[in-house]
Amino acid sequence: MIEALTALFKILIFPGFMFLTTYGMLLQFLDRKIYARLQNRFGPPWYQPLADFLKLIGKETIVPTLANKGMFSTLPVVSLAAVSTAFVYIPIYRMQASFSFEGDLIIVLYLMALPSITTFLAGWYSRSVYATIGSVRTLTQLFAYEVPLFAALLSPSIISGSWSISGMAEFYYHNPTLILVNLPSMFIALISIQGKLARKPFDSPEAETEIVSGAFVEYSGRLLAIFKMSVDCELVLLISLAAAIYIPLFTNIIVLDILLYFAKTLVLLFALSIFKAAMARLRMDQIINFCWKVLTPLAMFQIIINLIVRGAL
Amino acid sequence: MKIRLPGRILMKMLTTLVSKPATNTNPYDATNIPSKYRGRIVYDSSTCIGCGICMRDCPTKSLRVENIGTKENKKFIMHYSLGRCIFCCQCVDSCPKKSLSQTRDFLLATTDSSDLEEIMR
Amino acid sequence: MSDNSSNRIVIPLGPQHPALKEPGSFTLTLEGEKVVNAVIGIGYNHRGLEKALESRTYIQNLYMIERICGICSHTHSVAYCQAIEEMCGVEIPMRAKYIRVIIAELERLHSHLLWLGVAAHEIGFDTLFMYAWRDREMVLDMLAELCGNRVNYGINTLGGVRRDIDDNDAHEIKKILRVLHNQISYYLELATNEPTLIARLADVGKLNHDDALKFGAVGPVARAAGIANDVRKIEPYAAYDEVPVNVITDDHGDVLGRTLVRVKEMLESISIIRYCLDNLPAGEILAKVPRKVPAGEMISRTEAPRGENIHYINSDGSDIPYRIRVRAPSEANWHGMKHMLEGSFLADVPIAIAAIDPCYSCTDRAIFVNSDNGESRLYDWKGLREYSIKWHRDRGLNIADIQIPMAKNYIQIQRKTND
Amino acid sequence: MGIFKKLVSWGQKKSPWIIHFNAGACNGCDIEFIDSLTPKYDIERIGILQHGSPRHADILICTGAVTLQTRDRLIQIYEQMASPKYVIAVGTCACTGGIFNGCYCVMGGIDTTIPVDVYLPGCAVRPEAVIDAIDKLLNSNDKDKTKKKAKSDKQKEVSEESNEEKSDEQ
Ligand code: SF4
Ligand code: SF4
Ligand code: SF4
Ligand code: SF4
Ligand code: SF4
Ligand code: SF4
Ligand code: SF4
Ligand code: SF4
Repeated sequence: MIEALTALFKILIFPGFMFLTTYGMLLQFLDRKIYARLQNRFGPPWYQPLADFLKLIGKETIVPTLANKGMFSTLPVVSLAAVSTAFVYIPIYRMQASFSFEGDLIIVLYLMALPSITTFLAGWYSRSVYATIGSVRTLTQLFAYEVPLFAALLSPSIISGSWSISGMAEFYYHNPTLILVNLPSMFIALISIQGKLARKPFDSPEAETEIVSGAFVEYSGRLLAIFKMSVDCELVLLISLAAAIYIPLFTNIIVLDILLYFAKTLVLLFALSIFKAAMARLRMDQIINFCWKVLTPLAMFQIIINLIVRGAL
Repeated sequence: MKIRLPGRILMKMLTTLVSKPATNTNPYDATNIPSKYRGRIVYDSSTCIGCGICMRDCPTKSLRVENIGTKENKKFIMHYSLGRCIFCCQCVDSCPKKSLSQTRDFLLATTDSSDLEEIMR
Repeated sequence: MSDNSSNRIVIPLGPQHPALKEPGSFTLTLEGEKVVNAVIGIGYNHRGLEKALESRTYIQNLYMIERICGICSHTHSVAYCQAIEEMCGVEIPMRAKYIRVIIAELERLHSHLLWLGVAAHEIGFDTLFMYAWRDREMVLDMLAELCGNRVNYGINTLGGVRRDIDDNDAHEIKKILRVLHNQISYYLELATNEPTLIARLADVGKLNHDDALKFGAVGPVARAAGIANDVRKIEPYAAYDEVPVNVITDDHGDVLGRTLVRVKEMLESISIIRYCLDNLPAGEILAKVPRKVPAGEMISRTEAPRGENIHYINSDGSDIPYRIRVRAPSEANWHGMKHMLEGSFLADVPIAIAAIDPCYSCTDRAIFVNSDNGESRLYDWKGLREYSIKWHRDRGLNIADIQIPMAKNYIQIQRKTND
Repeated sequence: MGIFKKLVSWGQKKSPWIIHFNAGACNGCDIEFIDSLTPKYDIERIGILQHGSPRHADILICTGAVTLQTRDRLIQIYEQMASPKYVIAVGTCACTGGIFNGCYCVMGGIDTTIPVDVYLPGCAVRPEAVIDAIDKLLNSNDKDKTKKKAKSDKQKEVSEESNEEKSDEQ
């Protein structure tokens, strides 16, 4: 009974859904604030994401007459659900995640693909030209970054010999020098994360100046709020994943570990924000070229290195 | 060809990150409104002679001077359409008696469209 | 992206679209991400301005002309004022001419910075957009300090300018210009070195030298294609005959070239303003111009930030113009637009459109008058028409048999002026 | 008012997303409005974001005298917006038609076409004034707004009548 209750607590409150969404909002705020400050602006106040969310909840939700009603309104929920499910497998305040089993990394990677696919479907079922182009671009981009992202996230597991995120974290905690071997793949992962979240310079799928806001063009009110929420949560998920795999620093004191977790994710967020502000948007063909011709070979190279290191151990 | 790394703007960004934002957090501060700013027009009925030059030169026909007194004892009021005036201040330049003058009022937003027409005395 | 040609999507861009701050509509036929056909629809901003000008006095028109467009308002009012001053035979004071040049160059600065920001925004480089517009604030503040308002300055009037520049202003301006100079040099360096910028700008919206001539491009679009065409140089107006002006050209012929031309022109503008402030002649700023303009007609040209701006004014001797015709720069550049768009990527469309710095406020049909001899300022209607016919015939288009109806009283005036 | 409603209305006050439409302006007001997004004025500071899709926006910032060509599009955008939605007429043109009032293809102010909540005269308006207008809109209480709505609806009817007359003349 108590076990079931703690499990429920873990899933719903901490480090589950509640924590995920709250932290997602906080990160969205920080991201916007840093972005604004990099541009010499003042930036939004701290409660901004919350206000946006509440406002969208209170707004009218329009379903376009041409759109497929069922799909249109379930997709945001699916997206959010996928992200929060995946989050359960990620170690937050200690090496061991709330739930883990051998091979959960693969599950998480697949769950992570779901939001992109829901975005694609959302755009597709909106039946609007901009949304259609946006969704096609989302899918194209998915094929571009998914391979380097997978390769980059899987290569550390070659050395650790464990396919579970918690297992990897534990392994690297005990062998801190081996983290350095993974630095290039961390870099690749960060770039792919940028692509996954459709942030600059890979924001072609929602390029405001070309296709308004891509797949979400027709969304409004509550449904848009859930979609926005799931994008925020995806950011938390990806950053936490990267932090767990590439920066496995733990102290085994829960409070300190939680603080450490915040520090790690904030550093990564900062890197991502700078990345977002420093570049112009790439064209779709340029993105594909870059991902296939630069990122993928690099990731493959990393895998080879890791195999060699593994052999030497 | 030389390989150029992206992110040239990085240094600039980092310096702006630590410096103060350019944002003016008190935009209603009237001190940054230039002294020559052309805002809402004000009217002084005591000097007006009712010649109507302002009406003739106003490009938007926002002014209408009216005599509410008698023929001998003239008293003028000015109907002014704030909603049509384009703040060019041609009327200020044209008025021979300097009865019209410009102010630095520019926060003119209103939720009531009847505010857009006013009578200046 | 498939190459399936049956997979064509037609997308409308505009009239309301985040990339376009003004209404204009582009119907693009896409094959995958490539544009195979572009149909341009303009006229959303048609307010019937030229018609309205015919029912207002010259003084009222001054402000209407300025509001053809808020971005190059000064260039329009200069063109208008100098045409009328010349028709009235009034020579305006030198100081007024210098002030007009200063404001014109400040306007060029603000307009090019605006363009730089918008272009950066179109390619998703928001940081550069923010920086460029932040620096543009300085220029606007200078303009506000000199004229009163940030846009629609209202500084020109018939016979001169309405506000003077005192030593204090001049000193302040020079101080700001120093900061601005550093910033703009930085942008120049950025535009020539930042690879993501170059990747998005180079080879986009190409318009080579011959095409630029064929489509009658003007301003930075033409200069980026290697055509050294600048009214300030070939037909100096206001004080430009005394002020040294260097015409900037570039041979890229693409958006990158246009960017470079604009950024370099900003540096040039700064030195022009400095020169003017240092050599500002003393004296009056206003000459008297009669309310009624003598019958006749006049063409006046100015170099707007976006290129050559032509005003044609026809007076019948009253205080209301008989006809005013404006051929604004953006209009001339529209002709090449379709050519630039077709075959490009959808992602490149906004920047290709933005690269001519399009504005719809003044866009309209026109007759393009290109005088290379540099002196023929006055064309009478007949001459203009003959020129136009010849010009078109040279290019294989015979419009001689199109009769242009002339109003009766117009012919009378014509006689009067010809006598 | 329940706590939830209170929260939502707080959100509405703190997070107005805007969409901008040029219905035939001279660009003057448009560039000044866009200026308010940039570092010096930075309206994101008070939670305002510009959005491209009418579906996402709460406030329609509309500039310019409505020309015959943009009129349908203006109505379309207004209808696409999810309620609650507000309209701010930015600039003299948008309030009454300003200098273009009476031109043959100009309708007049925005309120000839769609209901307007806040009028902001100015030619061109300063970015500060735009911020002030949004401020006034958010702080005018809701009763006020409905009253204004009804009023401008009435105006709309009247102007539609006069338009019909106009088109008859043409
Ligand atoms: S400022 Fe211009 S528009 Fe306004 S009343 Fe005076 S002349 Fe008319
Ligand atoms: S021009 Fe001056 S004096 Fe004449 S009516 Fe107008 S305000 Fe009065
Ligand atoms: S100028 Fe010609 S094409 Fe343009 S709106 Fe007027 S009638 Fe139409
Ligand atoms: S210049 Fe433009 S706005 Fe003016 S009348 Fe011609 S088309 Fe209309
Ligand atoms: S070219 Fe553009 S900026 Fe210049 S007057 Fe025309 S619309 Fe305005
Ligand atoms: S009038 Fe002449 S310049 Fe104008 S569009 Fe026609 S052919 Fe071209
Ligand atoms: S003759 Fe030409 S300008 Fe006149 S109404 Fe017909 S199309 Fe328009
Ligand atoms: S109010 Fe003035 S500045 Fe604004 S759009 Fe109209 S004419 Fe232009």
